[in-house]
Amino acid sequence: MSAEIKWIDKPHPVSGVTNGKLGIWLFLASEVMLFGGLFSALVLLRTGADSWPVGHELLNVKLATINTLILIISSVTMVMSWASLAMKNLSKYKMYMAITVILGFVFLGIKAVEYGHKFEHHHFPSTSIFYAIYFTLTGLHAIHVIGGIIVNTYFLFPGSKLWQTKPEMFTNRIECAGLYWHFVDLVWIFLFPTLYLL
Amino acid sequence: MSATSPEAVKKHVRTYITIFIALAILTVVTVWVSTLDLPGPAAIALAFIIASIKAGLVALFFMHLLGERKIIIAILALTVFFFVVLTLLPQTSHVVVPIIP
Amino acid sequence: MDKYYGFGLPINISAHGGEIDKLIRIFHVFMLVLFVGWLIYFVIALVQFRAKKDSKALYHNKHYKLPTWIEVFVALFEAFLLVGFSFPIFHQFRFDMPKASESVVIRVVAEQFAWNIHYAGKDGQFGESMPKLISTENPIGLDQNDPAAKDDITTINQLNIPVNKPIIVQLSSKDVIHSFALPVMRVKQDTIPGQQIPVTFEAIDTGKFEIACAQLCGLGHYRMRGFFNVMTQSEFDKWIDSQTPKQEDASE
Amino acid sequence: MSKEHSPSFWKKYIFSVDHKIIGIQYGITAMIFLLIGFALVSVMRWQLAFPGQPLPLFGVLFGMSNAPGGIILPEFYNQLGAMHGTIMIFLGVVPLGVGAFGNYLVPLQIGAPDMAFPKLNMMSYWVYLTGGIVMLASFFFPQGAAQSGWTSYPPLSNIAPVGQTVWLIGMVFLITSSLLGSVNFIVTIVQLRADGLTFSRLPFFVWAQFITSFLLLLAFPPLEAAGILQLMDRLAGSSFFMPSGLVVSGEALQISGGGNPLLWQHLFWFLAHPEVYVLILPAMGIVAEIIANNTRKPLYGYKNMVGAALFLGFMSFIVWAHHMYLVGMGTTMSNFFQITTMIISIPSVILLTCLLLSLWGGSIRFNTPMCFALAFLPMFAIGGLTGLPLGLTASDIHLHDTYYVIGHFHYVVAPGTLFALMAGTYFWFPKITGRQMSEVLGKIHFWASFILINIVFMPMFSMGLAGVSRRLWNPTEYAHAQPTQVLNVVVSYAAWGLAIAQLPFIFNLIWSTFKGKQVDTNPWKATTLEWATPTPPPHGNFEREPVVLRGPYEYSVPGQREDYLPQNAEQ
Repeated sequence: MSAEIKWIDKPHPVSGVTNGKLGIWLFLASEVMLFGGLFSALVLLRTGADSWPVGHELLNVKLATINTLILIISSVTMVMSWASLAMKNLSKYKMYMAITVILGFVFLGIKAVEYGHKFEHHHFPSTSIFYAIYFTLTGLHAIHVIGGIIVNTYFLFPGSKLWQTKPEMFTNRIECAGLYWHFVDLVWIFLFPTLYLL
Repeated sequence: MSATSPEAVKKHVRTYITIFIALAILTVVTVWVSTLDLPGPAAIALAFIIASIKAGLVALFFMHLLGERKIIIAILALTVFFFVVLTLLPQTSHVVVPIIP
Repeated sequence: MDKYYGFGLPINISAHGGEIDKLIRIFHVFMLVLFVGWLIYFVIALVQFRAKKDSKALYHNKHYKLPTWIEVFVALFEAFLLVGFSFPIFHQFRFDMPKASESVVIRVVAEQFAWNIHYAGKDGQFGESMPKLISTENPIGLDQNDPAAKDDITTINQLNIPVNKPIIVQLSSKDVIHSFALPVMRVKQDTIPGQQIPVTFEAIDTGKFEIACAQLCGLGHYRMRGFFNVMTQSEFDKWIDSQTPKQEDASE
Repeated sequence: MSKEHSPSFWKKYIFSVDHKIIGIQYGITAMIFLLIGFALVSVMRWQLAFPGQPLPLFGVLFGMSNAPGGIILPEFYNQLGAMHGTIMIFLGVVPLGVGAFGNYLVPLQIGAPDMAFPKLNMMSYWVYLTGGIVMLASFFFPQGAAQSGWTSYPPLSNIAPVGQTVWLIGMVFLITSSLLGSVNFIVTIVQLRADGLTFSRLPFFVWAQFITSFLLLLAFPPLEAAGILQLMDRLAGSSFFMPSGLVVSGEALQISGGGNPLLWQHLFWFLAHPEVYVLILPAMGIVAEIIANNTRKPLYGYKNMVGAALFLGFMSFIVWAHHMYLVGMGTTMSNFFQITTMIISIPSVILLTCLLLSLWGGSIRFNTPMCFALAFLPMFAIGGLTGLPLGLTASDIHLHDTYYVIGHFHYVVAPGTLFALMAGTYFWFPKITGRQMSEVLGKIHFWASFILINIVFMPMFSMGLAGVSRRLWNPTEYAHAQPTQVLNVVVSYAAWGLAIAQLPFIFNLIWSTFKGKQVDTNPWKATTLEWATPTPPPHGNFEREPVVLRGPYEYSVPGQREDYLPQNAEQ
């Protein structure tokens, strides 16, 4: 009775991207500004403070390095899951996506251990500005990781039925979920040195 | 770029592995650099450069920004510009107290 | 009282306030001229081109040169006001500090709903004040056993200054952001807790005026009115003497 | 997505994914919030005109804690002030301008069947409504709603009662809703334009929504970051905005200190300045459409207007600190922001001049939407011009935080944006309902509102010059505010009159929906695509995919029988 919304599965002839990809990139642009706001807060508080504790004395750099590697590996398995879909291999896709989700949980686990150590030593956001901005930044990042895990798990189980009906549309969706996941890893790549190493 | 032919994707897989190795090495390097306790600004600059390289690798290869369409690059360029404006915001906020002779 | 205040700018008794008034007046003349000009065109266009029985609208209308020239003139005039008036006046307002020795330095600590005013007293030295000493009798936390604090004078909402003498007010706040405003002196400066910001002015006329709070600071924002009296130098000295706490053992 | 079976009432009207139903939902909700905001300020006007005297009739409704015996307490007055600002901007004007008009018209004007992500569109409405309910609920929390102004500067907002936390949570909802909405708009405008509808043939209204969406997308997240920081301050006891050594009413605060109150101001104004351009750009879009249609001629300098609007959107990100000239920043910073503020006034002048020149050589029809659109021009001129003395630091010293500022931004928002939104309602009402709103009631509403709104806001400039600070519960405490107190009384009566002047509009809106004069699908003889759909447009909008052959404002084309040539009409 009426025209369907186009360019959901095929890229737009002029702009060359599907609706979903343009949408996810715009959403990531707003996320860049969100973390940009918090980074500028960190820079302002740090330059304004007369004394700023040295990162690696207060925070556990070993755990954080492991966490960085975990997120990088999960980025790789994420892109591999997309690549195996491009090679029309659903079972490989499921394997890689499962690893990505598991690595996400491992990351959260390590984060929980780190937070546990802090709370035991009575280091709360209220103890000092450094801990406050540490908890806020890593906390918000962790919430984004949780969001990513939920989306990936959806695509691992119920979402993959779409593969039977519209494989190409499903591949695009996985690519968008991948873009989000890589962005979450990218934010951590900046978070890790600014909080832990400097 | 989404559904490219399987052979091309095989080639991609090799690049993903090399990129992963590069990222892992850079992580270790950035941690090692922090143990050298260089003077403040140098440490910050170096850490920022390494982080930018890692971020660039993830963005260009994993997020397929290499060879991405013009509109996505335009949006990202606009966002990066305003991100820089946002990070320069702290410089504007320091209260400047005049010296009384 | 009403000869000071009216519907327009209040009386100006500040040495440098005149330039600010001049800028505000130039702006309003400029705005009036532009607005009336636009309005005249607007009315003419509406009357001349209202829809009549057979009126046909123009499809192609040539690019009108005049409006572009007006826009260029407006931009240039704004640039002139910016560089000619605003840069120098604001720099003078914030950074042209007189010599501390030749001026009266006063500390003003804003708090929720009053102005604490702290004079250095005869010795010209401010006593130490620490947040932890703050109590109801000692609102700015003056350290009593600090020798410099012996002759310091603290008042609430009572700012007395001598006329024709540069004044430096060191502004800070105990709790939230207030804004120290002297409408008749064309002075306004936010008081940021955790910061001490000096502001300078010089009165050229005596009289009883008021301090206003210009930034929302809670439920008592409306009643943060302080008294601002400009006296002759002799009256000011007499007032300082009367306020200096009597020394039992006139040691110095 | 056409459905075989007819969708249930719930699916069709309440949880609908059709951009038109969502547009109407946004419109009705936003207009109700505008009424609520207006009611709040009517109560404030009583206190400003007759300080300390009990408010007759309604006074007792507010309860003992807010207005004992009808006398409005200062803290309740601050709640009214803060919530008036928040409701009018975040729950009234933006959702009406972007949510209602944008959602309803953008897909129609670009020839698309719906928005790119219909479910996301529905979600952004319901997240907006949740935010609105949370904001209203904040009144009923102990010690009432947020009371540190719509700008809620810390440390005052950090030590405010629990209503401030509820305000922050409400804001997070509203920001998320606007963010999702802007993603939807940009993708729709870029991807779903009909064939032949290049960017240079796009109606100016769609351009305005496109730029507004970018402003929302990139400027809102820093405020969300600031909101998260303030929530951490209030709930987790951190002190991002609390410097050390704070003593509040006698005792020192037990906080770690080391924070900086200016951080909030910077992040807040980094959003709030693009936000004020989000308030004005949709209004400019609506006025441009109506002026082109009712002068029966193409807009003057369409390309200049689009260029000026793009430049305005870009510059709006680097002017924010002109709201903070007096926090003690140095001259390097204040000079930079003065220069960018002067530069940003140029595109506004260009836009206004192009709209004014579009009248020259036209054949102007004075129907109600055109009256409102024409009134927008001088009113926006006053609003823009009075921004100049506030934009320069020297004159801002005296005028900062006075009623001059209140007069300035209300002239831009009230007779500016709200008049344009009213014009839009009269103009597109026939497309939404197939009936026309009554011209007689429209003219009554226009002339009453136009005269009264000027009596409300013009005196504020005189009070501002006299140095009367804003947000005062009782201005008569100050000697310099005594002479202008009579103006407060005049303004209050005019404000209540303005409230009554809206009744014909409300009646007209409701009555005409059912009993208005039936009209065909293109009563105003307009050229843009939304008039090419049947009235009211069905789900999926167009029977045949429209093909655009020419620009948006082809009026009085020489050699044509009719004086208008729709964008998709084959010759």
